[in-house]
Amino acid sequence: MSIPLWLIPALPLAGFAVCGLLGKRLGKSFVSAVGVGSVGLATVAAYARLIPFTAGNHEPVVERLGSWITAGSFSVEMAFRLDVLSALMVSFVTFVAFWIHVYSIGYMHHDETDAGYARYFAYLNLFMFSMLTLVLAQNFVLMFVGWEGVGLCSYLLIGYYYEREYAAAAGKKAFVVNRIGDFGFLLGMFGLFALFGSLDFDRVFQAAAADALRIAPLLTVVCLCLFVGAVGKSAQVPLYVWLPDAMAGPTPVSALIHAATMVTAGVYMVTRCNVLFRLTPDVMLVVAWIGGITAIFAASIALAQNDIKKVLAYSTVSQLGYMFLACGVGAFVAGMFHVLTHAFFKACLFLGSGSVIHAMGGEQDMRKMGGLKSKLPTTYWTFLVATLAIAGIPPLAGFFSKDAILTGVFEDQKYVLFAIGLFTAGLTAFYMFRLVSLTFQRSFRGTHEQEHHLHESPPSMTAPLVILAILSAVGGFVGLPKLLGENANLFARFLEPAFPQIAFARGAEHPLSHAIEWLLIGISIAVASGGVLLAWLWYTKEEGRIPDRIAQAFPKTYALVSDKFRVDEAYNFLIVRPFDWLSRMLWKVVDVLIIDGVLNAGAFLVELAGDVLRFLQTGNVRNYALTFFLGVIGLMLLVLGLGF
Amino acid sequence: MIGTIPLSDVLLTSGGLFLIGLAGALLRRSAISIFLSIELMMNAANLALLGYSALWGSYDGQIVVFFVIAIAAAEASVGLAVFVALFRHTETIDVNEIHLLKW
Amino acid sequence: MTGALIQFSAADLHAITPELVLVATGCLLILLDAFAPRARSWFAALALAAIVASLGVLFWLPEGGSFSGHLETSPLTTVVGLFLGATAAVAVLVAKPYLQRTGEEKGEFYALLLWGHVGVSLMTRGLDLLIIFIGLETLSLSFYVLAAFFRTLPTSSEAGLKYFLVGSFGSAFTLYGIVLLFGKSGSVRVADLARPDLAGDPVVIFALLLLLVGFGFKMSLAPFHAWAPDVYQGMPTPAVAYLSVAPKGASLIVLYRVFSSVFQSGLPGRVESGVAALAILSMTLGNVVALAQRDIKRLLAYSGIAHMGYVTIALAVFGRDALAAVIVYFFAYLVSNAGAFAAVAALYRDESKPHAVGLLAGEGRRTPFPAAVLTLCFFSLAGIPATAGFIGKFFLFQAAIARGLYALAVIGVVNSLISIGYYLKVVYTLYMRDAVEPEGPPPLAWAHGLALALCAAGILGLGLFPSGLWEAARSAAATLPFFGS
Amino acid sequence: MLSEHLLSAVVFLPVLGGLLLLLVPKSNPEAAKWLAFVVSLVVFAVSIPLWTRFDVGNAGFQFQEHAEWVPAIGISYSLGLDGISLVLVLLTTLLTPVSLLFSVSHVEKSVRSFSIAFLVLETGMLGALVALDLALFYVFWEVMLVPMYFIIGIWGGGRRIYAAMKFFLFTMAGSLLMFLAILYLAWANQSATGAWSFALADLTRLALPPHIQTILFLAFALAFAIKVPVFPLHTWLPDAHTEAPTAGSIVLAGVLLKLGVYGYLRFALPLFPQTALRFAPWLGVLGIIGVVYGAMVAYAQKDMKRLVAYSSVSHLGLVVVGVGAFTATALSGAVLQMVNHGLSTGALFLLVGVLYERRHTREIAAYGGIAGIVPVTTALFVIATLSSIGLPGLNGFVGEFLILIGTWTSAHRWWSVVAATGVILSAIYMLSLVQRVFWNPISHEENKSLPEIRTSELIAAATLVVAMFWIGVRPNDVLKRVAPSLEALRAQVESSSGNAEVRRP
Repeated sequence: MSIPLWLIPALPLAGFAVCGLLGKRLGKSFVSAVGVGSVGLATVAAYARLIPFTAGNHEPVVERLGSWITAGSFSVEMAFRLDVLSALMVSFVTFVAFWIHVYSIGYMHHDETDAGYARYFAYLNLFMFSMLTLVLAQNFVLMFVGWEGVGLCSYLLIGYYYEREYAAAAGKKAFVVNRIGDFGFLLGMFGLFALFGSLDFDRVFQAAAADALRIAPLLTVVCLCLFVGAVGKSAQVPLYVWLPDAMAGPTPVSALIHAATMVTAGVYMVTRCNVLFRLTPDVMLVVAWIGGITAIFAASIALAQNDIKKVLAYSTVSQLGYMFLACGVGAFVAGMFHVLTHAFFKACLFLGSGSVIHAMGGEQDMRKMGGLKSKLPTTYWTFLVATLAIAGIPPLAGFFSKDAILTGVFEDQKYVLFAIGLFTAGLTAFYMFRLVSLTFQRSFRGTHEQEHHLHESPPSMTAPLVILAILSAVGGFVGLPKLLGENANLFARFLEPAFPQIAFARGAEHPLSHAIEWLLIGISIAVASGGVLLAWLWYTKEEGRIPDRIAQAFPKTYALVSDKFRVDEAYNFLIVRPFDWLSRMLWKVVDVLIIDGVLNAGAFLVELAGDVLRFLQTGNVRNYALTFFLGVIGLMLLVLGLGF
Repeated sequence: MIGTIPLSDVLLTSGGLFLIGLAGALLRRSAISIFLSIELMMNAANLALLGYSALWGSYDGQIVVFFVIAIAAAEASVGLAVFVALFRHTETIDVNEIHLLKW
Repeated sequence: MTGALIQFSAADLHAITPELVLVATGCLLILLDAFAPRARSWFAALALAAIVASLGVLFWLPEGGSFSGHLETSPLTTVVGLFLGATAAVAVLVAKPYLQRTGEEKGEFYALLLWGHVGVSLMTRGLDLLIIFIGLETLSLSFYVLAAFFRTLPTSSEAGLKYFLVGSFGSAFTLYGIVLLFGKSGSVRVADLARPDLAGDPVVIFALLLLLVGFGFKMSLAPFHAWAPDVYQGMPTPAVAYLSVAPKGASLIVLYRVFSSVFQSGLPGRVESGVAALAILSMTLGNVVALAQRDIKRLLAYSGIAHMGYVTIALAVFGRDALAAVIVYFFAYLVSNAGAFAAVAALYRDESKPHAVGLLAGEGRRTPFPAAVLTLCFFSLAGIPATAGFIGKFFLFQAAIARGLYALAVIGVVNSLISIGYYLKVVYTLYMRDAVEPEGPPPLAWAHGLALALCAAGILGLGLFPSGLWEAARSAAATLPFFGS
Repeated sequence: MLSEHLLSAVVFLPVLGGLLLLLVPKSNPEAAKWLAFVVSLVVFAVSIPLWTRFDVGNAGFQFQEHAEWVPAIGISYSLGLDGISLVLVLLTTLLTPVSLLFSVSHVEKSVRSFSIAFLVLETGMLGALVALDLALFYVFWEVMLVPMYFIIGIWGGGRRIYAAMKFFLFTMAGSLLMFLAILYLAWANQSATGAWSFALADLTRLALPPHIQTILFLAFALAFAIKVPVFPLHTWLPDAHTEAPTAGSIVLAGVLLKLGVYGYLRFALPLFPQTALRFAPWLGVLGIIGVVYGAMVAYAQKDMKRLVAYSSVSHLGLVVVGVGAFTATALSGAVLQMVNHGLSTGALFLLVGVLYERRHTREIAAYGGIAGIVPVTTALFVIATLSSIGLPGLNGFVGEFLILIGTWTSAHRWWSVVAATGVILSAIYMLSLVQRVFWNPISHEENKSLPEIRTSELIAAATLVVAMFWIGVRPNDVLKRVAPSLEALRAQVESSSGNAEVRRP
């Protein structure tokens, strides 16, 4: 109980302040020390709390720092919560983040000025602060602080190379799309407050569980709103468009924010609110389908991308789809499990790609790579491990989590979704090995000077790769399937407290027979290895001739896929341009023409009247006498004329 | 002996004179004749005054008449002076010609 | 009652010492001008002294009627006398350097000013239509001459001609009104009009309307306003400073005096609507046409027409508070309008040219003090709070609202919104445009400085501490017989 | 002595300072600048006790002062301060030195007059915020116009005369009818009780027939709506803000606009409770129109200042929504949001001013990619932007959130749905501004030599930024002072909107 929870996010915040204010003057080594050190300390602090917590009975711990906002009936506290969910998140967020920070030292070192370097680490620390706040929050509002905070950091880091218009635009796009999600999140919070008169997790969930029936219809709307938030943050259809562009940021950022941590915040939020979601089956269905669709949609796009980071980006989107699929069918544990394993192997993949790009001198196009296996051995092997993991080859981490998800889906009798998931698994295996093959195998296709200074990255970069590779290899064993004994799945046991029993809740009523489970495992292994094999055949053995032939056979389809189904163009045409046009109209027509027009016309008429009437003053005194006389007549008529 | 003339006649005459003067003041173009018409209007008033003071048998009206005559005289002198001053510049006292100040 | 005009006592003489002082000084100035031309530089001081002296005497006079009740000495006459005297004093202060500059510093100017001033004060003090008429004519005669004072300027002579012709035309109407009233009441005393049978008599109404026309003419109330712009433009500015303020106030007081004595039981609806019509016409026409003026003296003339429209609302309201409001309003108008003309006198160099507003461009920085006072005066005329003008409008509209004349009040404020248009035009010409005139205005003379300072002080003083004046005006208004209040 | 006349001191110190400035010779502009700045600092210092000695939890008026002004007609010089006015007074006394500090390095033309005008303006604003007598309030309310007219018209930009004129006429148009309404109220009180009075306390006791209430309410509402400004009466604002000198824009956006909402809360609501509640829906609808409309039009702007100006329309629209919703939460949010908007928009105008003073153009297209050249300015601008788009942790979020959630719990849930789109829209227009000005490649050579923010400017901006963080982290410091007064206001309105017995005036 020694270290207060608030300290865990506070440390990176301090790091942010120092790097941001002094970093420029004090130079890179200082910045690295502070930037990485603060996160290191945070990690230490976090584990200092986590270990006793895990050892003890997993009772949630809530530390309140007093009221934050109080106005009228509304009140919210500064309060942090350590329970199994937040413990899980904190554990891998701090860990992965620390190693990515270490990696960044090597990655950012030479190609950045002191100022840029300081800025980078400041942002990264600020991100850590926000992410940890998000995770440790005890109420929705504080969670939203972190939620928007990570959004901000992602904006800043995507736009880190601000002088590139593409990067700046991508940052803005990310923030705006996230804001659309946050709009939903806000409405969701309002709804919750209207329903339960509080936004404190415990209060809300207990109250919800208590009188489930009464609130069900309204709760559906609320949960939908919350899910919109998750969709935005976790890049699901239809709001996924920002994540591929987000690759404009430095690669470690993609690894940390756009693969391992931030993007999974949506899944975390849904899981955190599992009580609410379980009470609203319709929303669960929506979640499941959105997840499934995203998974297969993004995977199919990944098939035809040539930018190494783009492939990984779409694969991330697809994997996040998996997680939501899991949540949607009530297999929250599986979802969180995949969050964990995905954090390891996807971080590893991104860092690996970073190492490649680093070696290639900034080149990201896989068509210009190849044969790097020999030049970058460490990178290659770690990358291979992570790829096998994501492909779902046993006994690597990805296999277990993905299998758990598919089982969950099947258990829930969502057979169509199961099929989709299975197919996506195959696709994943295929496009990932396509990537490996194009990048590391076959012969080098780049320019000579590129080839000349190909070199393995410094240890500060390879060390994280190795560690993450190991984790992606063995990480899965914490969650062995039930087949191997009731208590084999430590992970599920650990998370149990997060999923209280609720009246009317729907769950796994009908456990599957072992036979079926074995069958499912078999199928998924088969599909995965099938994908791997096909990719190897087509790209390594046949040197990509077959795909080319396919592409030539269906040029339109191929173009469509490689153009990401032209979704951005569609949005641009349907939303962005009409918006521009409308706002210009409102300004030029309503403001200038109508409102000001009317007023100016009025003023002008008065002026005109003056300009006309002044000519009554002819200067001829006889007219004056005449007006005088007419005035008299008029007055007399008015007063005496009628009546009397 | 004025009593033998009914008041109404006096008033009608006075009113008639006033209107004639008014018409002159509005229609004539020479400043002098305009002023003369105005004098006529004033004297119409004087006539009415006399009639009324006869009616009330009080001298107030007649006293007023004397003042009015005096004032009219004063006005005449001032007016003519102004006309002369103006004539120096414009060589005319036709008010249609005089409109430096307007609009 | 016959012969009452003839026999009078020392007390009666004492009662008109204020006027006598002024008349005598006027004569003295004429003589000095003829026989001691070297003393000219002292004329202004002399005139000023006379005005102050007559004011002093006015304050010490015992209240009550004199000349067997043909001349009034009352809180009303005292307060109004103060208003008139102050106006005259400002006019003299403005005149001194102005005449020096134009080389026209003559005794006549001050003499005529003083005599005109006598006429005005007789108008306000007279309880007798004849005295009122004599006052009116004295005023007119002096100012016909003053209008044409610059014999070398055709514009000045033309102003004289126009003022003279339309003026005497107007007096004829006034006179006929008086005659009819005498015919109906058998007396020229205002008090004798207070007969129930008269109040409803159409002829009496007709006569009163003729008075309204005649004095409305002096107030430059539309549609009897046509003379004002031309005359203001051609007339020497100091004289305008007086003419544009004092006679207007006096005329409205006279109208109030006569109306209140005839209509003991309130203004008949038709008369009220007639007065209201004049008010509305005057406000609107004045403000709208003022927008189109390029010459600042004409602009001020039209603004004056508009202001007479506002204050005529108080005649339509017709009550004690309304009369008090009139008095306050005219004090405010004095400091604002006379101040404005004082500033104009100080800001323009050449009297032979029209006083184009454009010539003021950039004076805000080149001659800060007069420009600042002019701005202050204009804000006061526009009725911006913390200035005297606001206080005037405040009590005026308060009275209108209390009488339930909402339409008039609303039209009034809408008009003052329009008026801001042209007042601000001048203000931004002063401050927000760059100078066009190579040489600035003549150096500020101490007398101008004093006049401007007094007006500025008056504007702010009244604007911030109106209480005393309001009390005084209330008690003064009590002098006239009023129904109800 | 100062202790019991604290309010008067705060209100009139600026004007006294202005008089003091008259003694400074014209030839010495530096002295004038600094003296004015010092004076405003002193005013701020003197106003701090208002905050510290303010009796939290007391809903009534504090630091009250009362003196006869025009007893004959019941006008009194009575001042008082409650939570609502307290925060706005502090905002005013804070923003004035900030603006003057900025102007120190940027006003060249007739500096002394500028400083004097500014101090007079401060007195006008403070007076209007603490006046408890309608006549007195009206005086201060109008007095504000004059210095602001000159500030815009003399020290403003290209179309300054047009803008100044428009500003003056618009505001006047509104307040003149309010003037008549005030006179009517006083008279109604006189005929009902026999005593003249313009005191708010007396006039609220007045029970007027509904149709009269309606007319008077509309007169008041118009005046305040123009000041806020509520759509469609807002078109004076873009011109005034754009043409005004930076310091003018800061105070205009920071304080003057708030006086509209303040006047509505302080006068229109208590005086005409029934009508006010009846018209609240209209208010809310206009508010949400303002939120969306202002944001969209802001997005279309090519001129930095205009963009920020229209963002004010959007933000104040949100405040109006909060007032219309009239729940305790929404009201607290509205009041807090007024302060927030003052800080964030003030900072934005200040920083735009920083750029303008260096490049002498407000065209967005003339910038781009300057983040690397002026990093500090960029950082400050981004923080101000985030505060204005309501990023949690900064002040803007708290106000927005309270208004929206308070509105949601009111009778008009859908308002808050529509108004919440402002969250998206504000991000769109502000971030595209930031991108086009600070990010992107450098498109203009002259920007490469853009000098970085000056110390004086930095201090001015930093002050505001600190305040943003402070309110963002500890909003209760403000809220707890405001809440009781708002509660009292609501109680008053709710209760009196019930009774229908009418004393005919």
